[in-house]
Amino acid sequence: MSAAAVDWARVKADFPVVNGRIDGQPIVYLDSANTSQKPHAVIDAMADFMRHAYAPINRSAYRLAAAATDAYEGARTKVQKFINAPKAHEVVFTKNATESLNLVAHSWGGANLKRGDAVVLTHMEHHANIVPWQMLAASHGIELRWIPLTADGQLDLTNLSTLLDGAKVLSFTAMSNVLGTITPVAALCKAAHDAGAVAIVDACQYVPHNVTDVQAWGADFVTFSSHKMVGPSGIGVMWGREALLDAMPPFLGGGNMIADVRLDGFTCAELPAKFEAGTPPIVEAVGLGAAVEYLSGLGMSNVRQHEMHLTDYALRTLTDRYGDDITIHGPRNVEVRGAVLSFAFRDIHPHDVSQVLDQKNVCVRAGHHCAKPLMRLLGANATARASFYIYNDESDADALADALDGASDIFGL
Amino acid sequence: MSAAAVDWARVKADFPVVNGRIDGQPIVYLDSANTSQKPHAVIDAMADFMRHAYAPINRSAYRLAAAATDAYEGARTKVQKFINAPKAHEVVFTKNATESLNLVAHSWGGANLKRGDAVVLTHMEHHANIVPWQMLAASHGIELRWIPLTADGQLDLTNLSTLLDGAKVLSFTAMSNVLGTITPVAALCKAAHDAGAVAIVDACQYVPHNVTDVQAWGADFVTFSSHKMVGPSGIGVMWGREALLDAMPPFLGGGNMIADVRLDGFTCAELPAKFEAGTPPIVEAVGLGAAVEYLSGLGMSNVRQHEMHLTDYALRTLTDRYGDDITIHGPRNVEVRGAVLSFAFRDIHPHDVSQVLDQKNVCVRAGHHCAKPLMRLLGANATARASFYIYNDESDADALADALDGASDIFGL
Amino acid sequence: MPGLEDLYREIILDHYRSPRNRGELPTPPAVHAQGHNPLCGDEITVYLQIDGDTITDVKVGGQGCSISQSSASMMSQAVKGKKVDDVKAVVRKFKSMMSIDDEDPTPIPEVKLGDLEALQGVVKFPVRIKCAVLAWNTLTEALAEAQ
Amino acid sequence: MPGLEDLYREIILDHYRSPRNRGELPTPPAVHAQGHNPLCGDEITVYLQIDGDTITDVKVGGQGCSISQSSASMMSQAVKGKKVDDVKAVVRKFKSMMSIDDEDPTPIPEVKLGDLEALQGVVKFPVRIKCAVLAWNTLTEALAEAQ
Ligand SMILES: Cc1ncc(COP(=O)(O)O)c(C=O)c1O
Ligand SMILES: Cc1ncc(COP(=O)(O)O)c(C=O)c1O
Repeated sequence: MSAAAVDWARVKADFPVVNGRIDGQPIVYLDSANTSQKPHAVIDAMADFMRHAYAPINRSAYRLAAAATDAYEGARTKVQKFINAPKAHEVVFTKNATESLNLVAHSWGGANLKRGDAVVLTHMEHHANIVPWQMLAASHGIELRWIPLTADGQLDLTNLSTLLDGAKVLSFTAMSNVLGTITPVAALCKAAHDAGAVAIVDACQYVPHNVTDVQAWGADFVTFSSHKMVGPSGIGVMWGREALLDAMPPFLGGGNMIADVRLDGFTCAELPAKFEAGTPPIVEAVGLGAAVEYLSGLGMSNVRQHEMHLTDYALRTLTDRYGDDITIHGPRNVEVRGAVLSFAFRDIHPHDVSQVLDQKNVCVRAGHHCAKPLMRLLGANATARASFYIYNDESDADALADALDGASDIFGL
Repeated sequence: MSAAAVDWARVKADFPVVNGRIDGQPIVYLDSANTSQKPHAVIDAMADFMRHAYAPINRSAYRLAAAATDAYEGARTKVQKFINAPKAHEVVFTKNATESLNLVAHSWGGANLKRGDAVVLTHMEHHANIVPWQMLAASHGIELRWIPLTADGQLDLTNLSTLLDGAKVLSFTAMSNVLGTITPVAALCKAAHDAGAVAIVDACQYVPHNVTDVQAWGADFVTFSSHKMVGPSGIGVMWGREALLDAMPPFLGGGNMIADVRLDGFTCAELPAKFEAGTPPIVEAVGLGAAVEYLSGLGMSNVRQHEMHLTDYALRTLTDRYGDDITIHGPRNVEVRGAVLSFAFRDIHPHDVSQVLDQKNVCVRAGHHCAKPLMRLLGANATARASFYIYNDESDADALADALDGASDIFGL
Repeated sequence: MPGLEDLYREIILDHYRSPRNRGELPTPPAVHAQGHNPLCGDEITVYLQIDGDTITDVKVGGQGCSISQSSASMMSQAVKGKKVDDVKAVVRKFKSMMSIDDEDPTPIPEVKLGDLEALQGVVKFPVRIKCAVLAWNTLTEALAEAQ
Repeated sequence: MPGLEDLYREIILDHYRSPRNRGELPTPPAVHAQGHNPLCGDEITVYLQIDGDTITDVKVGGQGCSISQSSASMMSQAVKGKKVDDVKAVVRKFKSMMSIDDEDPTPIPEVKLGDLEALQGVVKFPVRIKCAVLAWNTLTEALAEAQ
C-alpha cells in the first residue's frame, strides 16, 4: 500500500478535535510536535476498557484481573512489534519520554559512569535529554560534550570521532522538535559503538512519524512518549537491550519491581517489572496499544510519505508567499526533515504571531520548545512552530499562510 | 447530609464494571484496596476531554491550549481542596503513589539525610514505603528503624519516643492495605515533630475512604494514588509543605521543570512545575478532578460511615458463619479499621480460596499485598483479601460468605 | 473571542516599537532582578537606582513579545522618579487591573494608571496576562533586592 | 468457564495433602535454587543431589497453593533417580503441556509424564500456569547451579 492509497480525509475524520470548532470557526491544529490529537479508536478503547474490563494487573488472580493483565501485556507486545524490538520484556512502560530518559541516565548512567567520564549530546537536544545528564554531571562529575550544528541545522559530524574519543555515552535525538532535522541514527549508533560508547536515542519525534526499527538502528536504549503518537498522555516507553537492562540497578522502588522484601533489604523482580514500580498506567497502556494498531493500520511508511509531501508543500507555500519575510529554520530537504516548521515572521515576536494565528484558530506553539541551548544558537529566545501530522492536509498549510497575513495588518510592518 | 441520605444503589449504578457480568453471573468486585472501579462521570470526563478539548498544557498560548491548561490546573485546585492543602502549588502530580514516595525519599531524603541518620517506618508498610528508603540506606548509609505491631494489628507505640530519638524522618501509612488498620496520623505527626523529624504519610488507602485534612494532621508530605479513589490510572499525588518543597532539589529533569537551561547547567522552575518534568498526565488529571468531584458529591464522611457499616457487617457475617474456620487479621473495632479484610480460611491456601471465589465471580486478591515484611509477621506468605468500597453493599459480603462454602467441598476440609 | 484591537492598542504598539528606558544600570549602586516567562521564553531584567525612598532611575533589558515589552516600557515610565511606597501602590493597582489577587487584605489603592490602562484589554486574553505582568513581578523582586 | 474439577483432580489434592520429598539437603554436596511467584507469594526451594549424571536425591521446601505444591511434589517423584538429560526432556515436555514455548528448535521429546498429566487441566486456568511451572523453573535453575 502506498500513501496515495490511504484515504487521508477519512483519517482526519477519525480525530474529533481537528473536526471541532471554536467560535464557529474550524480548528487548524498545527501543534502535534507538542502533543498529538487522539482518534476515536484510542478514546473508545480506553473508555470501553474502563467500562467493561478495568481491574488490577499483575497482582490478583481472578479472571477479570487476568484479562486486564493480558490487555496490559498485549500492549507491550504491540509496542515491541511496532519498533521491532527483540523481546517484549525489554519494553518498559514509564510515564513519559522524560521519565524514560531519566531512568536511563540515573540507573544505567549512575551505575556505569564515574568522575571524568564523557557523555556526548548534541546542540539540538530537548531539555529531557540534557537536564538528566546535567544532574548526573553534578552528582557524578561526568563531562558533557556537544555535537555542534551546521548552518542548515543538521548535526555537524566533522569532529565526531574526536568528540566520541573516550566517551561512554552518545545520547541524541532521532529528530529535532525545533528544526525538524532527522539525524543519521544508525550511523551515530555505529560510531558510538566503535568508540566503546552506549547509544541512547531520544525517538520522541521519530516513532510517531516513521518506520522505527531499533535493531536496524543498532541502538542500546530508545525512548519515546505515547501522547505524541495518537496515544494517551500518562505513558511513555523505554526500550533497552536485555543485557544492559538486566545489569542495571532499579530506578523507582516499591511494589511490582521486587522479588522479595525483607526488613534488611530487597531483591529485584525480572524484566520488565523491575523498572515498573507501583501500579502502572493500565488504561493508558490499553490506549497506547490501540494507538499503535491505528498507526500500523495506516502503515508508517505511508505516514512518512504523507508528511514529506505536506512538509514540502508547506515550505513552498510559505516561502513563495512571504519570501524574505519568513525565515524557516532547519534543512530544506524533506528527506532529512520531518513536518516541523519553526519560523521567524518579519520582526513580529512569535508570541504575537501565535496570537494572531489563534484569532483564526490556527494552533501553533510559540516559545523555546524546551530546547533553550538550541534557541540561543538560533539567536532567538522564541520561535513560532507549526507541526503537521496524519490528520493535517494542504488546506492546513494554506490556512497558516493566510492567517499570517493578519499579523502584518496589526503590526504595520 | 448523612450516609443514610446517600442513595448507595444509585452510586453502584454509576460504576459499569460492578454492574457487569462474566459467564452470565454478576461480578462481585472486592478488590478496591488494589485498585478501584471508575464511575461514568470519570470515564466520560476523560473521553469528552479527548474528544473536544485535548491540547498541550503549560506550553502553547492558543485558546485550546490555554483551556487545557486551565482544566489541568483546575484538577490541582480540586485536589488541594479535597485534602485541605494550604496552597494549590504544593500539590504535585506524579504517576502514582509509588513515584510520590520515591520523589520524597530521593529528593528530600537525598538532600537532607546523611550516613547514620535514622528513618522510622512501621512493620505494616507497603513496599512503596519501604524500598525507596532501603535504596537510600544503600546509597546514603541511613539507618532504618521499625515501629512494631500489637497482637491485633495496630501500631505498638510503647517505645515510640525511643524509636524517634534522633530520627530525621517518620514515614508511615495512614491505613494498612493488609490489616485495614487506621493509624493515629495526627498524633504520629506530632510525635515526629517533637523529635525533630519530618512526618511523611502514605495516605494511599486513606484518602479514598475518609475525610482528609493534611493541615489537621500536621503532616509534612502526604502521598496517594488516583486509581484507588475512582480516578484513572497513570496519576498520583505528592503534597508537601511549600517551605520543604522549595528547599528540595528536583527529582526528574527535563521540560517544564526548568526556568533556564544552558550548556553548563540549569535552574529550576517554581512549584509545582519544578517536580513535574515532561508532559504530565493531562487527561488523567482531568479524570482525577472528576473523581474528586464525584467523591465530594457523596461526602467523604458519608463514605466513611458506609464503609464502617459494611466492614462491621462483613466481619460479623464471616465470623458468625465460619467461626474458628476463618481468621480475619487486623483490629475488630471499625473505629480504627477500614473496609479491608485479609483472612485465612481453614487450611486452604489463599490462592485456592481466590480460585474458588472466582468461580462465583467474587473478586478478591490473594498474595502478599506488597507487604512482605508484614506477611512474615503474620506467619503467612499470602492471605486472601476482600476490600469494600462505595459501590459495594451487604449483598457483596453475603456473596463472599456464600462463595467460601465452595472451598470446603473441594478441599474436603 | 474579543478582537485583536482590544489587545494591540495603538499606545501599546508605540511602546513596543519605541521602548522607553531601555538599557542597564551599573550594579551597585543600582539593584536588578531578572524574570522569565517559561511559557514563551520572554526574559526581562529590571534595574533600579534607588536613592533614599525614591526610584531615581530605571532601565529595562531583555526581549519578549509586544505585550511584555510594552508593559515593561510603560512600567519604567510609571515608576521613574516615584517614591518606593507609591510604586508599590501602582504595582498593586496594576495587578488588580490584570485580575490577579494579592494576599494583602487592605483595599487596593486608588491610584491613576494613566497610559497603563491601555493594557486593560489584555484581561480578555488570559494567556497574555503573564506577559503583561512579567515586568511588574520583576520590579517587585528588584525592590525586594534593595531592602 | 471450565469447572473446578478440571483443576483440582483427586491426584493433585493427594499430592497437596501429602507432599512427597519435602525437606532439605545439605549444600554442598547438594545444589539448590529458590523460586518466587510474585503474583501470589509462593516460594519454592529445590534441592538436588547429583552424582555423575544422575539425580540421586531431591527435596522440596517452601510453601504455596495446591497447584504449586502438588506440581513440586510430582516433579520430585518424576526426577528422583533419573539421568539429568532425561529430566531435561521431562521439563520440556511438561512445559509444552503447560503451553509454554521454549527457544529450543528441536522437537519436544516424546516422554511419558504419568501422574503429571493430571496437571493438564491447569491450562484452562491461565493464571495458575505460573503456579504449576514454578517448581520446574526452580528445578532448571538448580540444574544450572550444578554445572
Ligand atoms: C498503602 C499503600 N501504599 C502505597 C501503594 C502504592 O500505590 P501505587 O501502586 O498506586 O503506586 C499502595 C497500593 O498499592 C498502598 O496500598
Ligand atoms: C525530542 C523530544 N524529546 C523528549 C521530549 C519529552 O517528551 P515528554 O514531554 O512526553 O516526556 C519531547 C517532547 O516534549 C521531544 O520533542
